[in-house]
Amino acid sequence: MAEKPVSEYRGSIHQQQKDLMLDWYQHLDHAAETGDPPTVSMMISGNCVELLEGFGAIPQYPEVNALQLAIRHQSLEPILAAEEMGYAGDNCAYVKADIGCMLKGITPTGGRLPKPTLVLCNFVGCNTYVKWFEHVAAFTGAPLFVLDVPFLRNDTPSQADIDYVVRQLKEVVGQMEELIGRKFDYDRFRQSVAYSSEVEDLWSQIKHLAKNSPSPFDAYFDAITLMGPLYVYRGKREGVEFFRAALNELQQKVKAGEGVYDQERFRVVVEGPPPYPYFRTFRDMFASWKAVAVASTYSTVGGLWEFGFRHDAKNPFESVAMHMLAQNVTNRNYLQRYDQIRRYVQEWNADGVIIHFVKSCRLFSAGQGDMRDYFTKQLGVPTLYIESDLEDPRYFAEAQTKNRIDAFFESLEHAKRTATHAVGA
Amino acid sequence: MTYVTSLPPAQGDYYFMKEFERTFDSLYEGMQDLSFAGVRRWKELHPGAKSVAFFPVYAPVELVHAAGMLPVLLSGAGDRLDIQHADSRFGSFICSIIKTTMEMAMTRHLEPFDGLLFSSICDSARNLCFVIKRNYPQMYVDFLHLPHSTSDSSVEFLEQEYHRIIIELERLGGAPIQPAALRHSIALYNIQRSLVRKLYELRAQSPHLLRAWESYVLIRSGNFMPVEEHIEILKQALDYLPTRPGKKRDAIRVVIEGAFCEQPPLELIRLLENAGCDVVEDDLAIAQRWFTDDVPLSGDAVHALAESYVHRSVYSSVRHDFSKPRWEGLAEKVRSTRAEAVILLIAKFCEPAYFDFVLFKKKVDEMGLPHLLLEFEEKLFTFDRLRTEVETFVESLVFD
Amino acid sequence: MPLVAGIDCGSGFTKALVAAQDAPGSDLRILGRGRARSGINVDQAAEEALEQALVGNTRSDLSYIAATGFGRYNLSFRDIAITEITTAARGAFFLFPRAGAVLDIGSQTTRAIAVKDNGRVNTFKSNDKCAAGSGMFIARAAKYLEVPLEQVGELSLHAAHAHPISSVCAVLAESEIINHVSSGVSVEDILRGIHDSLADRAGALLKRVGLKDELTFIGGVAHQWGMVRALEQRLNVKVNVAEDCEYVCALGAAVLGLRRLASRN
Amino acid sequence: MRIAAGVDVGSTQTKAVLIGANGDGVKVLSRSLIDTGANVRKAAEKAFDECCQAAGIAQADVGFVVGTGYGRYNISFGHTQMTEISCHARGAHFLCPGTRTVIDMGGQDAKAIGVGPSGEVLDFVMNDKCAAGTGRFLANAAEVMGIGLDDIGPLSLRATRPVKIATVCTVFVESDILSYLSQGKKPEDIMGGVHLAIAKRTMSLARRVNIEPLVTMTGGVARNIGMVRALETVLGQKIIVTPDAQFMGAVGAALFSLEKLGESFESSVWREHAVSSRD
Repeated sequence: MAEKPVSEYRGSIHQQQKDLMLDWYQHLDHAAETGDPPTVSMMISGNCVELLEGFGAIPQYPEVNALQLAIRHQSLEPILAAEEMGYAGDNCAYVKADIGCMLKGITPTGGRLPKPTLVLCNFVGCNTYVKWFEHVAAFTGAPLFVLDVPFLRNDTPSQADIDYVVRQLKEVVGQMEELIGRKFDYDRFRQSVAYSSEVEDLWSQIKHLAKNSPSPFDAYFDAITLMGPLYVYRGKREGVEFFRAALNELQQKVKAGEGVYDQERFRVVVEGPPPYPYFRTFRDMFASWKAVAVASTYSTVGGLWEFGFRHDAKNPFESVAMHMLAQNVTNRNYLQRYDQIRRYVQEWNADGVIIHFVKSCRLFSAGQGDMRDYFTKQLGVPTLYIESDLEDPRYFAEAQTKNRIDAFFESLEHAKRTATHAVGA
Repeated sequence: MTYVTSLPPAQGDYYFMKEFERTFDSLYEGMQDLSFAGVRRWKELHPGAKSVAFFPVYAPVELVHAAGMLPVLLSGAGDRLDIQHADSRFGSFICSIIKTTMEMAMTRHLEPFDGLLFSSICDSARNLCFVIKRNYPQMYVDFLHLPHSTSDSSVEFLEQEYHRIIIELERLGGAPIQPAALRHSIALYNIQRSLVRKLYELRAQSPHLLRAWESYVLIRSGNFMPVEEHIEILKQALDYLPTRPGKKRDAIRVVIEGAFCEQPPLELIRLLENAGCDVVEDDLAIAQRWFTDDVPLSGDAVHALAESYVHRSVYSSVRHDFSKPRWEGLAEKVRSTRAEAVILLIAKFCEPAYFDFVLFKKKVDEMGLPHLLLEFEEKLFTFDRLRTEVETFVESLVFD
Repeated sequence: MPLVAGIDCGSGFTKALVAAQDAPGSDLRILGRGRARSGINVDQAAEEALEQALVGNTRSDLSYIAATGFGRYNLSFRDIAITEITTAARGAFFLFPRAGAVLDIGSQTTRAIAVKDNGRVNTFKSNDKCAAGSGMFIARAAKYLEVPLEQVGELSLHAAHAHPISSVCAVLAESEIINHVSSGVSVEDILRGIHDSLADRAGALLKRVGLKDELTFIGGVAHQWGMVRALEQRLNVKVNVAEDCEYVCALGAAVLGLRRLASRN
Repeated sequence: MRIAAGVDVGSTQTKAVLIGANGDGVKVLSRSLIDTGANVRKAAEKAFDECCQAAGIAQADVGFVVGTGYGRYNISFGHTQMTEISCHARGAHFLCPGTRTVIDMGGQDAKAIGVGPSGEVLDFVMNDKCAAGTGRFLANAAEVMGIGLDDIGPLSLRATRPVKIATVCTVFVESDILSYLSQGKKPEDIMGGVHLAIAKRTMSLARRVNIEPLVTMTGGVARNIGMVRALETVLGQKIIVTPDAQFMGAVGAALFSLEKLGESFESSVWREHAVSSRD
């Protein structure tokens, strides 16, 4: 465990991202103070942040709070507080951390979080979210709207699915008009959808830059830092500016032939959320092998854009519905996730797949053994399966995790060396 | 599975009594049988007919029945199948019923079935659906999205969803589902559900006439035989039970809540009773009491089913009506059965139940009722731990 | 003057306590205690323990025998069987009536019990998940650290900087200890870390059942002063420890036995 | 003769092996085995020292030392480290040629390794957050039963009606065992049940890798004949166990050392690890 952390790419966009997020937290603090702007609690996955723009409202993301706490090593206290009131050891720790914070008045930044104007449960595939937001509403007394997004059980959503979601989106608009006492600004909504499609285009280009070797950024660890703005500012001009700058900076790196690591040794695809309480430790375990993630499923929870989908200002409601139904990893079925990873491995030219099982999230984790089976036995792709949690520090076993990761890359190393021997012979 | 139908209908006579007492055990064997001999027998009797199994909790069995198929509940393998393969597909912290169901598939125990139906109860069950779909492509495996909301658009959506399922069933069965047939099926299941409701009423009124494990067996066994047969059994039970000898005992009236999907071993239900609890309400057979009222036979049958689900289904931890909180539903149960305590019986790793526990507990505390949280797994062989907790709970209520 | 016996048929040891009530309504007076290895035959162990506890009296002098503990049903000559949770609450209440909560850390299970003001169990919670919270865990850690179990409590008192154990699984916790050791943490600091972590977990259980300002600590681990200190500091409550804490359940059984006896005649 | 060493610092025991290579091939010169205990660093040094003495070779004459196992980064004299996964595969390939699958049950890990024709790791799976199938699990079970660790295996073979064990959690299996004892079940039937439960649980996980013959068992638990038989029953095929099963990790490490001695090493993972492990 004595290895030096290998330093990875830190560009100016990382600082810009911090500023943007701080700015957002300040707005939330202001909202807590004055009730303005109105805020809406939402789930990251398949979020319809564009709709909020039509009211000049801003989103609150309990997940973001939870992960910020974990990354700052502050998650255990609220988790224990929630367990004291009866939440089970095996309940999602995101929920426990979030509820615990509400009870203890803890926030990641120390600033305050407002009581949401509306708790909008856009649960896409995550049944835990239905409970989570029901509890948030019960504890805060805020009004709850459950936007029932049919799970994607076939390749594409049916017209019935789309109509159903569109109808509900319009019901949400109606309810928000009552709650906020302001008319829905359709043009502003459409403008926001237009910004989103721009951002999505830039983001998609960034994702594709990882096809270069060396990859200019880590599509797991670095992608996560870029995800904040993606969810909070996607429908805004600031978002467009930020991602234009990001794309620019990363393109420069590609031109200069710079990568995350001076000599990129391994390219992997990562499935599953990271262990936020040990984010740095975990990253260093890959850094010590100069292993870069060229793609990750976790960076597509909020939306899956690298395969072409964009919001469409010509049909704003339909495209928002489409995004919620079919263009985020959590509402797509398990086999579609297999296929997404398969494409990453092949088109992004990866050496193997890392599956990180997190006990909190059964949406991600239930069945990952079968996923592993598909990749190792059916496709012959080297796959590593490790377990911990995304929020609860009590489930990260450093020695075991490092041991498995080292063993995995030792075997990849061996495979490469024998391969070169073969070539040499 | 024709247990009781072979009996003389003469009520109250000794022979009938003896026979009926025995049926509890034979029914139990029937529902425990992992070779699904009953299903195989049914298929032999109905050449070419298909059987569709459904994962808990609720499924529109009427559609399956109307398609001339036998709907069967997948309720895990309990303690009757050792896991020797499934851990390779489903990791830690996943509930047992998911793993035993996967194990059943991997050991060819699901062969009697031509189709599997899953629904939107939880993330683990949902993923299981698609894992099985990948591994058994020859089988019809479908996922039913049951709305988590009760708006009119939800009814409209579910109606469409049912039509989608109907098309799949018709493809599987090779014949269209006739509206008349569907109405007939709905009528049958209405009868079954009303009889089940009566049985629960009887037990709540006089628990000494019907032990919890007996009503459990009587009702859940209906998931493994044609509904027509089950209706006969229920009728005879309702005729016989009031005349059954048995005396009231000094016990605490409890409501059991939380075991709506994975099932506790029968031994555990017996244990509760032996420790001094009279179970006057439970959600162990919730799927057979799904609608608070009959599904209307007038108008469009598919619409009637969808509308009944959205507006007239009973609460459960996996069925949400945000205008009527589930904990209020629990409170109603407690009041209507004059229960003195609540036992929250939760399957290990059952996240929906874990979450509801928090708000159920809050409500029960407000009502000033004692409660006990018991965690179980379908696979249990020793019960000392649980027995100690249940007995302590009872002792804390009876000892002065 | 009726004699009653409480017999705690634990998995490791069988403990017997004989008590007398001098006058109706008066509190009971403890006459004697005895213990024996449980082994396979519960009756045999119970008789052995009872023999010592009778201090001169004979079995025939006993008017009531209440069995408790893991093997309570295997005791053939019992008048009643009561769970060790109920008897722990009663026994603790008899000794420290002001304590609203009882913490029992045995070799396998850790239990938090909230006690009503009449000695009845209000609610209770066991460490169904967190196995690292059990006495057996300390025993193993001690073994691994090559420290005699008797010294664990004392050593932990001399810790400079406690190194907490975070894992909830006993096995993961053990590998954490291994890591601490290999990174050169002192035995004292590790042991105190274990005690602190156990105290935190016990605290979580206690808060779930309701912890007030006073707590009675029973079970084998109650002998470890480091653990007692950890509880006092982490939960800042008054912690009572009876000098014969392993007899608390037997005592509670005797108390309840006496009540049953009174209600019988 | 080129002499290389491998030191395997496990959670419970530390093993060292010296191997020598000359014209007529590679052979194991000596072994040593000691309890790891609280001081990992010392344990490693002691094991290495004993091993050298056993072979009558001065430490200075040992060309290269590879450390493996949990304490591998604590081996002050080690030139480099490798995980025990790679080492067990390599060791089994050397001592049991033709090995395609390694099942290793050690102190706190149980693992299945798919081994390639040249002894390389093709795939591997380790026990999840659960000690089922590990030596520690069995040790605890033995402790509860009050039976010596070396006796439980043979005892389990005498089982006529093995009991059912639901939980394979290290701690909660104890209450299962106690229940059965109080029900008067025979010790051999209880132990039989425990072994069978672990075997099933372990294989259920191990099936994540392709289990192909020959299957070789390594690690301390390999000495437990009851466990070997139980695994064979569940697996439906023969399992190979060598007297050196326990030393397999150390042997593999020693073989890697020998490799380093041989080839002139440019950029490879091991060197970097060695360097970084010193600061």
